[in-house]
Formats: sequence, structure tokens, C-alpha cells
Amino acid sequence: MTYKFFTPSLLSRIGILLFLWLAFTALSPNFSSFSNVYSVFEGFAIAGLVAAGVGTTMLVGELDLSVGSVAAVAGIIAVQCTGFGLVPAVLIASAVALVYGLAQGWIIARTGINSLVFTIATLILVRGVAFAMTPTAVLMPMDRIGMSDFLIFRLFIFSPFSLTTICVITALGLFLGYARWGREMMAFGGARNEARAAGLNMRRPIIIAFAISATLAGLAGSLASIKSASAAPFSYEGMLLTGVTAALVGGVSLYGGKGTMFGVVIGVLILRVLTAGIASRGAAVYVEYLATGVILLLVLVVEFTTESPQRRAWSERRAFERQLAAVSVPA
Amino acid sequence: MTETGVSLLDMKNISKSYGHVQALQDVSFNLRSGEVMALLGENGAGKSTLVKLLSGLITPDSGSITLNGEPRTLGTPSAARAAGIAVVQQEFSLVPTLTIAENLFLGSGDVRGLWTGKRLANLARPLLDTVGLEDLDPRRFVSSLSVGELQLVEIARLMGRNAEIFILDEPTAALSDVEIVRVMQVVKRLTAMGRSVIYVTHRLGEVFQIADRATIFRNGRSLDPVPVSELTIDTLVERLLGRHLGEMYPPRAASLGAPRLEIKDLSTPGLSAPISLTARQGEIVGLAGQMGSGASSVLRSVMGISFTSSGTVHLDGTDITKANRQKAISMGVGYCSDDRKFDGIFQLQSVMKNLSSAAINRFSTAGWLSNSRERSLAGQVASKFAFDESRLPSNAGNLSGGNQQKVAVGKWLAISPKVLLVEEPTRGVDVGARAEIYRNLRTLADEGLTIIFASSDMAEVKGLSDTVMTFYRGHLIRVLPAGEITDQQMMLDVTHASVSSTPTTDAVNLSDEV
Amino acid sequence: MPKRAKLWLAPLALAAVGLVAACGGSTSTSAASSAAAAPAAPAASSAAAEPAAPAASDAAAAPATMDGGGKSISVFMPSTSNNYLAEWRRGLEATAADLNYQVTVVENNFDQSEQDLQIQQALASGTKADIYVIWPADSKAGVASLRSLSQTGVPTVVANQPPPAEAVPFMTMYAGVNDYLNGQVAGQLELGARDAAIAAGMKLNSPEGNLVEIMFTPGYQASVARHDGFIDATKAAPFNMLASEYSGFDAEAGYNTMSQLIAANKGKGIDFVYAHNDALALGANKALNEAGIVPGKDVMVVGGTCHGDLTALENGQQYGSGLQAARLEGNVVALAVARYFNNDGTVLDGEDSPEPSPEFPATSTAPYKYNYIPNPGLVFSSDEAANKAILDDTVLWGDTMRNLCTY
Amino acid sequence: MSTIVETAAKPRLVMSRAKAFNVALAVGVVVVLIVSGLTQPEFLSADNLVATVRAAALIGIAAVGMTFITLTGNFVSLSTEQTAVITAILCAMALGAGWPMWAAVVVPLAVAMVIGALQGIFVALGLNSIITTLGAGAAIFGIANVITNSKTIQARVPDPMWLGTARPLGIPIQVWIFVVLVLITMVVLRKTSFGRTVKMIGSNSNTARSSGLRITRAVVASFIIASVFAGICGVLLVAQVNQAKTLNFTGFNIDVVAAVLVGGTAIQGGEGSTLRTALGAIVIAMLTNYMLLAQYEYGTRLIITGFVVGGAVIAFNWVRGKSSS
Repeated sequence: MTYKFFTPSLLSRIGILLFLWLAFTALSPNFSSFSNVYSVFEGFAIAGLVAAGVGTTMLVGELDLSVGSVAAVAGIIAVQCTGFGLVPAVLIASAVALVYGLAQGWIIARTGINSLVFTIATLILVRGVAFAMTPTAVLMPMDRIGMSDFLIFRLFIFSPFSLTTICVITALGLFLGYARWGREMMAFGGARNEARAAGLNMRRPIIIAFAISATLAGLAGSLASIKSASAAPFSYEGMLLTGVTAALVGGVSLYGGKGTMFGVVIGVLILRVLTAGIASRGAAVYVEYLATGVILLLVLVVEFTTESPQRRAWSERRAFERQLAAVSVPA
Repeated sequence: MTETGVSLLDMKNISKSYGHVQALQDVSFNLRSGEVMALLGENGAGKSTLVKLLSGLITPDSGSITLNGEPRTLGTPSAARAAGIAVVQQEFSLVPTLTIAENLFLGSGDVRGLWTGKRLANLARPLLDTVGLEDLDPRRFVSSLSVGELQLVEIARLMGRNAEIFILDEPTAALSDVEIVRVMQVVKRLTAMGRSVIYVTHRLGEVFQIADRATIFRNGRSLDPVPVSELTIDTLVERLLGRHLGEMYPPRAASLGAPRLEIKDLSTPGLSAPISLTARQGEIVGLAGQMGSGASSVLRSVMGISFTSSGTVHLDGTDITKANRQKAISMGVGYCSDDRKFDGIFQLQSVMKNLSSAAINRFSTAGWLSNSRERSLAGQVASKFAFDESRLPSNAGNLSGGNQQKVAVGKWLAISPKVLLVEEPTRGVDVGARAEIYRNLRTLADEGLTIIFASSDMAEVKGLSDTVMTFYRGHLIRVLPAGEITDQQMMLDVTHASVSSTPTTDAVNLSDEV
Repeated sequence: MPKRAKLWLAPLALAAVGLVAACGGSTSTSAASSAAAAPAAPAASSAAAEPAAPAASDAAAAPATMDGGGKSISVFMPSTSNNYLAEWRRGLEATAADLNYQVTVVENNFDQSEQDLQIQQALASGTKADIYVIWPADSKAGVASLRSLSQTGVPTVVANQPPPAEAVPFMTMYAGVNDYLNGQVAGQLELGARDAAIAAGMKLNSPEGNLVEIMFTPGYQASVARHDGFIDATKAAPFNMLASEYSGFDAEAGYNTMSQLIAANKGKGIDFVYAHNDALALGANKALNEAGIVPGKDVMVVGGTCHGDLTALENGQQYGSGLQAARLEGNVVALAVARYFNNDGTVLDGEDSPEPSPEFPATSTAPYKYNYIPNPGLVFSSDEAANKAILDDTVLWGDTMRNLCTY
Repeated sequence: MSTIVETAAKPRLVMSRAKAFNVALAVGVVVVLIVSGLTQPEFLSADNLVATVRAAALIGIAAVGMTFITLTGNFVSLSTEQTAVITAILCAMALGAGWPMWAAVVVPLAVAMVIGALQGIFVALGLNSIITTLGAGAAIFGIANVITNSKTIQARVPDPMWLGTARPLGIPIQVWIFVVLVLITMVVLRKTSFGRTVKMIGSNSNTARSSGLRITRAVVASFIIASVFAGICGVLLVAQVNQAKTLNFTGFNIDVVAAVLVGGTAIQGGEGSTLRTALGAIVIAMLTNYMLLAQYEYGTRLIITGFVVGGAVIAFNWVRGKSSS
């Protein structure tokens, strides 16, 4: 059993994606037009960044719930910093997010608190920071509105925004697949006790994962806000759910260690095709909710049935170990 | 087997206490280069404290450690690693989702930057070769390896970190005999390369096979190391317990009652051919077999855990073939798996709740629990299984391995069972607690309970059972009264040595474990 | 245990991050002065209302002279899982159908970035609509999208909330509610309530009368606009404002906020309540009743946007309401579009703030830059039959208030 | 011949864990009360305290229900909000259609029960609870929109339902229901074999299975309880405001989870109590109420709430680590 990239579970997801695409094309022929592909990729740009970030925390067996709030704060910072130019503004906002992510990761690694629990607190807290930063509710740098043009400038089916996302996700995928620290994160997520016994630094993977998720959320929030030429403190609340859903649909396990960035990409594309397809049919948003719910349950069942019994026994065993590990203090 | 090796590690007058509990008291330990030092002792005698100390997880309260003639402190795991001390974990430290090569370098920091398959494979090759895994592809996922291979990969990893002193903590506990042979060969190879090995084990037979000297711990104190050549099993046990063991195994049943559990032509996943067996009231049936032999499949099938494809199971004449677990339990069948941490005990619950967990119905009326009935039920179980009642309120996870095992097996008494099915009744349990468990099981059988257990420990099967059944690869090989089967025959059966010629003579000797 | 010792650092580190972020914020917020005095309504807007009432056939008999000839209106709006938006959409579609316009709607889930995308997609597809209507997802955000729509040369109508002054050049016109006006109407109603209270011999707890204001959620521009309108309308004879509290949109939120405000101001006493919509007012009424304070007798409650449960208006527990109807907002958009095409794309400067009229407006003249809906304030008394009559007999643009307020 | 040589003295610490949690929460409540009473005298008025508990009631009821799911080791339910919404809508529709009150309450709750049971069965089959409830929540919300056509549903009950406005002994009925449900669930968890099973599953589901405990039944029942309790919130809302729409209960999921966590229930299951969850909900409500009285800015309020939730989970984690290490 050597490395197989196209596992049955990944192939089944690609199948779902193709099916959705063909179905919508059949319903409305111009669904496959360049412009639509372009827009699917545009949507992919934001959701992809968030899903990749949240997915990374899921890969190490944690979950960062604060991404939406972080994106909102980053968006506000970026919009406020547009005076320095687009790239510096995005970099500053992402850097603040990075610092935040490092701090959050450090606390989680240090205290050993379940991140699902801890980030519920930061989700509230950081949202509060967003409100505290914007007494006037919505920020609009009208004089610098032209900046958004660059982000939606169209290159074939891509824009600078979607290209940025694709580059970032590719880099992240390579990092997780081939860099020492990335492999350590996968090892850590896959089998925490074993990784500890192997002498792995038990904090680094967590800190890196949370730094990545916060940075990518910050990047997504700042780019999206500059693109909208506005930032509001209540923005991006739905980002978390989209990100988690996409990662799950893409085959990232909530228990860690299982999943690839390519899977995340497929997951995001499935959701984007669904959203674009449903919106283009003029249907109400709640139809999308229904469809997302069905897709999630479908993926769940597919997962459940394609997983081999040994693999399942192994995940059960590991879930059990995590349960035990969660109550003991990390070394 | 270099008796002349120079002293590599010298620990003198080490003491360590946790609160007011003295774990190590004035302990001395000495290891020469190129030797295998067996480290023996019951659970709680201080072995694991010493191992923790050597691996840098804890620091001693007093005493000195000298390594290669230089005084050392091993305050942290990384300091211990840097000093060349490596622990081959009892619970494996390999990550199943990574490849062998990746695992070899995980946590070492030796290979920085990019981890591409080819680069790692090239680096991994020589390491795997040294532990006799020449034919293993380093790019394979660890999840596809057998337990023995895992252990060897683990050793290879430590080789890669230039470890001088290998601490093997019960390396063979979960291995089949064939794999044990492989591990032993590698241990010999290590010493031939001048590395030293501290070999912690409960299996006394292995001491004679592999160790040069043995250090015995008793109640937090160490005895002077003794060359193995000067020891016999009897003297070893005597030193270990500080007394004569007497009979490890209680006498067999004088007479057996009526047939209680009748299995006819049972076939289930794990069995290659249908089997039949009849267990009588008061009888202890031992199913001997290596991992994957099908011995435990029989138990799991009876319990309704795994699917029974054909055949019948009758309990006192009632057909329970199709019974699920709850039904089986209500009929008076108890089952204890070989992995107590996984599904034997509730580590975070009190011993009392553990003991009563299988019998909630017996102290509840229409769904309402009665605390007093629960207490008295747990008290009865505790006294039957020689369990200290004052421990009922403590969390099961805080008990020693032996006591945890007693909880895992003993809790079934709460259902007043007719039949008790046990896999590996004494895995990872020290000698003293073993004897106690054997005695308890025999007492229960004498009171009329039927016990069927599966074990890969041949001595245990022979010593405890009234009837022995041997299994090999899904086939029932032989059924004999325990008194009529020889160690030799059992070992041949379970390794199928009579047909295949793989096992060495070493394997046969392993059965003389206490 | 030395590891635990540094645990207290954790909250500190968090605080530091928060502080850094907050400082970054406060320095530059001042730079981003929001000019925007213009009123706007919230996206996840106010109101809620009754389902029932026969979903009111749109009595909107549109002027027959303005046939759209099947021109296409492309609408970008947030989710109709919000009942106000759903009613708005129905109003728009009904009038558009009467006037022979084709409507396509693209919804987003109150997500500005999603709306940006949808607009980009629409623009990239190359097939242009004859006119665009955009209801910005995030309050006043979405300027960039408005701008890219305007750059296509296709006329663009902004709905529900006018853009800030700087973005006005990007829009052809605005059609919808005037939240500032809505606040003013409420202010005038509250002034009337004070007169009525004094006339009825109600003892005020302070000479000006103690007032609490219950607003929408924080960050909604409509709250700001309504608050400003209310303050301006009562500038001459201000109330003693005890508290101005953010709440939510539904009755439960109104109830919770009010019950806590009652407790908080027990010593001072509350005479007047201004709730930004009638759902909040309904919840506030419940809380007041429970506390033994009878609305309409001990305290005067005024609400904003009208909303399905009209019992408080009928039984006189709510003194008055600024009756803003979601369907009219939809009607007025389609109407403005038709007037625009009927006059070859002429848009007059200034604003059109029509008086409430029973008939559906027959104007086919050119639209104005700002086309508002009528937003009458209705006063209710203790006479239930009379109150019901007000609701049933007040007809606005061809339908009764009761029907308009029921969605 | 006992051969047990063991590190003693652990049991005492472990036994005190539950007590330590209760003490921690009680200390938290007292500190909040003292500090707030000193700085905002209105805070301690009986009316205000009742209003605060009333404000905590709905979140508290749902959180008490969700505690069962958490105790079984299935983390949390992310469909609580949507279940409450759809129950409220069905209840309002039934009342609007002229059904008698008992039927308008019982039938929607039965639907909530079915919703919970379906999710419970999925989870008991081995599917991940987070994904199951996330998907179910999305689907339920979609269905809620379809059946209401995005309109507000009016209950049209001429007189306010007593279920919404009654105040026996001057205390709102919601508070009574809250208290009664907390007491019932406390008894259920401590005194029934179902409650025992729930905790044992959360402690180690594999051992629970091998001990013959009825896991499927208990997990399904836990989801039913959580779902029905969420449904009760929906019914109470309708009783209170006479109407329902899909946007009610926005943000409810997070609030409910926060209450469970501030109550110190172990997220991995097996340990926790509904009383503590209830206290968690009340602590959050008191904090919110205090900050409202003290006229804090909205952003500041969120930041402080975040700190309190974070502080609580850090504190509980610390207590837990101390008593189990």
C-alpha cells in the first residue's frame, strides 16, 4: 500500500463535482461559459482561502472557529490601510492576522485546551474588536475605490484574486505534503500520541496550523474588503461555516490527519458550483441551504460506506485516544 | 554476549518519590556496553520509574548518573536523546498515515527542508537494512505493517538517531512468536554492533534467551545485577517475588458439571473451517493461538460481536446463536477483550461504576438506579475478585495495570454470569497479579462458572485450563485435556511447525514463561 | 507545576492582540470619515409581519400608459429568507409584471463578497440587462459593485438604502424607503403621544418625559438614520432620553431588551418608548405588561416599520406607528424604472417624497434622483373598533394598511 | 496476598473534581454579583435578576438539552437553532389554523423529536455528529423557508397564551420551565440508568458497548432530548410573541454552545452536569445584563464576553488537568 493520490473517496468527490457541473450545464447551457467559469473561480478565491485555513487546523485535529471574525478585522485594517497601496494594505492586514494566529495557536498548544472550545471565545472576542474598531459601522475609502479594479481584472478565467488564492493553496498543499514541518503537522494530526513518542515538538504543529488559518482568513478578508471597497464589522459571519463545510465535503476529517489540499479545492468547487448554479437559476438562497445540507449528508454517507473496516476501526481507536488525551495535560 | 564490556551507564543511590510515595529508594543500576540487561519486577516495583528517569521525563530526587564515565543529568527527553538513550515504546510511536521513511525521520530534526519520497527513501534504506527489513519499501505506509515490523522500524528509527542505549519496554507483549524471533535477532544484532539494551519484560523465558545479566526491582529497591547464566526460572521467580511462588496456577477442577455452552459447526469471519466445542459447568477452556489464529474469533462470535455465518450456539439448551451483545449479557455471558484500555474499563469513572457497568439492570427498577444496591453489588464483586473495597471510589484509570485488568474481568461477576469469555486474561500484568487473577478465575469455575479464554501465552493456557484447544490460522488443530498436552505439542500446533519449518527452536522455548 | 505558572499570560497575550488591533482601528477610523448623512434602511431589515391576510392581490393598478415592452430588470439582492425582503421582491415583481418588464433576481446570503461575485459574473457573461437594481448586501457596503455596474453604461437603481454621497455619481437613481423620514415620523408621533399623555392626565416622571429607544442590531445604518430623524424631529421639545439600546429585529429581542431596561430604570420610570420597528415594540409591550406597566395608559409606545401582528395597534397598546410597507418599496422600484424608460432616461434632480395617496400613483413623468415611498404615521386610540377601522380604511397605493403590513 | 504497590492519594483529588467545578462556577457567579452590585446598584434588584434569568431561560433550556449530546461524547449539535425555528413555525401555524393549544404544542414537539431521532440514528450509526447536525441544520432551515414562503407566521391567538406570559408567584413561566427542566435532567442524569449510560458512553464508548449498555438507544435519546428542548424554546417563543419566522433564533447555536462550555462540561464527554450548564447560561446573561446597565459599547461587550468565556474554559481546563494528572 504505497501512496495513492486518487483515493476512492477523492474520486467520489470529483464525481459529485462533475455531476453538479453537468447538471447545471444541462439546465442552463451558458453555465459552462468562460464568464461563468471565471466567476466560479472568483468565488473559489475567498471560500478557498478560508477552507484551506480551517482545513489546515482540521488536519492537525483542531478547529479554528474564529476565522470569520479575524477576516472582518483584517478587512477593516486593510481598508484603513489602503492609503499605503493595495499590496501593503493586504500585507499589513495579513501580518496582523498572522500575529493573532500565532498567539492563539500558542495559547492552545500551551494550555492544551480543546480548540473548538477556546476559539468559541475568540470568535466572540475578535468580533468585538471589529465593532470597537468601526464606530461608524461601515468603512468606505471612496477615494481609493479604483483599487478594486485591479482585483477583478480578468485574465482568461482568472483574476489576480483567484490567482493569489490558487498560488497560496498550492504552496500550502506542497508545504503539507513535502516540507518537514508540514509532514510533522500531518503526523501530529494523524496520531498525536505516536508523534509525541517520536519526539515531535508538540506545540509547533498547532501554532503553525492556527497561524495559517488566521493568516489565510486575514488574506481572504482583506482582499474581499478591498474588492468591495468597504468593510463592515459584521461581515464574514458565514465564512466559518462555508469553510468547514467545504473542507468536510473535500474529505478532511474532523479527527485530523486525513485529507489533502486538493480535496479541499474540490470541496470548495463543489460548493461554489452549487451556489453559482442555484443563484443563476434565480432561486432563493434557502434552496442553497437545502442543497448544501443534502450534499453534506451525502458525502457523509459516501465516506461511511467507502471507508474500509480496518480504517474505521483504526479511526475509532484513534478517536478514543484523542478522547483520553484531551483530559490529560500535554507534556 | 560480551561479558567483558566496559561499564557504560552507572546509576548510584537514586531515589525518587511522588508526594509521600517512594517510587525508587536508593536504587543502583549498571549497564555495560554491548550487553542486554534484563530489567525485571512486578508492576509498581519501580521499573517504569527508572525508564522514565532514563528517558528524561522525570528527574531523580537524589543520586548520581554516570554515562561513559562522565556525570550526567537527563533532565529532559531531548537531553536523554542527546545522551544516546532511546526508548522503544511499548505503545508504538509510529504514525500510521505517514510512510516508513517519513516515520524514520519524524521528530529527529536530521532531515531539514523538503521531504520528497525519493530523498527520504534513499536515506531510509541503510537504516532498514540494519534491522533486517531489507525487503521493505520505505515508501509504504506504516498502517500496512505488522506489529513486529512496526517494532523493527521503531528500532531502525532509533538507530538512525545514533542511540547507544536501547530501552525495550515489553517489546514482545503484542507479538506473535514468529515476530518475537525477528525482534530477538535484531536485539542480538544491536549488541553485536556494540550497542547496549535494557530489556524490560514480564516474560521470564525471554530473559534466558536473550539477556546477559538481569537486574530485579522489588518494592522500589534494586537487587544487584546477576549474570543470567547463574539463574534458573525458580531462582529468578524467587528473587522477583521475594518469596516462593508456590503454585502459579491453582489446581484444576476435580469434576465438571453438565454441558453448559455448546457450539456446533460454528463458522465466522476469522475461522477457515467450522468448529464445535462443548464447555461444561465449572470448566475452564483455553483456546491457544497466535494473533489471527481464530481463537478470539470464536469468543467474539459467541458474544454476538462478529457475525456468525453458520452453526449454532446453545447456552443450557437455549439457542443463542443470533443473540446480540445485550441479549448475550442478559443470558449470563460476559466477554472481556484483550485491550482493556480500549473497551475494558472506563478510565475516568470510579471503580464502583466500572464494576457495576455491565449490570445496570440489576440495581435499577424501571430505569431508576438504587445507589445502595449498586454499592452492595460492587462490594460483592470486589470481595469475590479480591479487590480492595476502599478503592471503589477511585478512578479506574489511576489503578495499576494489574488492578485495571482485575476490574475489566471482575466487572462481569456483577451479572452473575454463567459463561465468561476472556481474551488474553493477563496481558501486560505482572506476575503477582497474574497469579491472583488465575486463582480468582479458578475459584469462580469451582463455583460453577464456565470460562472460555483465548490466549497466545502457552504456559497460561496449559496452566489454567481444564481443556486446551489449539488454533492455527483459522483452523482448530487439537482438543485435549490440559493434563495430556505437552508444551512442545502446543507450540508446534499454534505455530504449525509440524507443517511449515519457519519457526526456530528458540520459539519453542518461549513457552516456559512463569 | 512550573508550566502552569505562566498561564496567566494567556489572557494577557489575547489582550495585547486585541489592543494592537483596536489601536490600529482608532487611528484610522477618524480618517475614514463617513460622510453619509443620507438615510438608509438595514439590509436584514426591520419588520416582520403577518402571513395570513390574503397575500393581497396587488391592488396596484399600474398606469397603463407605461408599457415596458418586455425590457429586462436584473436584481441583485440579499436573501428572501428574510420576510421583509421576500415581500419587497413580491412587490417589485408584481408591479414589473403589470408594466410588462421581465425580472431576474439573483440572491445572496447577506454577504457582500458573494454579491460582488454575482455582479462580476453577470457583467462577465456579456449579456447586459436593460437596467440593474442593486440592494446592497452589507448595509452601505457594496460601493465597488455599484461602480462596476455603472461602468457598463446600463442604468442602475439602488434600492432600500441610498449610497453615501461619494457614490451617488455611480447610481442612476434611488428608489425605496427614507429611514431618516421614518425616524422623523416616529418623532412626531412621539411628540403627539406626549401631548395626548398630558391631556389624559398621565403623570410624567420628568418634565420632558422619560424615553427609551430600542434600536436594531449594531452596525445597521437604518438605526443611525432613524435615530437621527427622531432626534431632529424632537429637537424643539426633546425628551429625556434614558437609554438608547441596540437590540435586534424580532419580538423576542424587543422583549429581552425592554425587560432589562425596565429593571435598569426602575427608579427613574419610563414614560415613552420608541422602538425602531413594530416587532420590537410588540416585545417591549409584552415586557411592560408583565412588569405591570400598561402601555397606552402608563407608558406610550411608538414603533417604526409596520409588521404582521397588528393587535397592539388594534387594542391601542401601541400609540402609533410609522407605517413603512415592504411591498411599496418593491412597487416604487418598478415604478421608478418604468418612469425612467417612459421618459427616455431622464432623471430629475432632487427627491420625490409623495404624499400618502389611496390610489396607485399614476405618474408617468420622469423619476427623481431619490424616489421615496410614502411613510405615513398613524395614531391609534383606546377605541378598538376605531383602531381596526383605521387599519382597514387607510388605503395606500391601492391596498389597505392591514394588508400592506401583513407579510 | 496483595501485590498492589501503587501511588496513593490520587483518589481524593479526583473525587473533588466535580466539586471543584461547582465551586469555580459559584465563585464566578458571586464575583459577578458583588462587582456588579457595587458598581450598578440596579443590577441586584429582584426585578432585574428575574429579568436576567428570564433572558437566560431560552438559551439555558436548549443548552441543558445539548448537554446530553456533549455528555455522550458527540460534541455539540449545530442544528439547535434551526430545530427551534421550525418548531416555532409549526407551532404558530397550528395555532393560526385554530388547533387547540395542547395540540399546537405537542405536535411540533413531536416533529422536533423526529428531527432529533433521525440525527441521533445517523450519529449512532457512526457518522460524525458535527457534520450530521451541520447538514441537518442547513436542510431544516431550507425546509422552514419553503413551508413559510419566507413570511412571518402569525399565531393569531386572541389572548396571550398563558404559556408565554403567566407569572406564577411573580416569576415568569419561562423561568419556571427552565428550573423544572434543569431539576428533571439532573435527576435523570444521576438517578436513572439512561443518565448513567449517557455518562458512561461519553467516558468510553467502546467499553460502554462491550458492557452491553444500550448505546444506540442512549445516543438517539440524547439527540431527541436536545432537539425537543430546542423545540420547547421555539414553542415558548411563539407563546411569548404570538408569531414565528425563519430569522428567529439567529446566532442561537453559538450562544447555546457557549453556555454549555462556560458550564464546564467536558467537550470530550462523560463529565458535566445540566445544573452547571444552566449556571453557565445565567452567568453569560448576567454579564450581558450588567454591561447593558453599565452602558458599555457593543464592541466592548463582545470583547468582555469573549474574555469571560475564554477565561472560564481556561479555568476549567486547568482544574481538569490538575485533578486528572
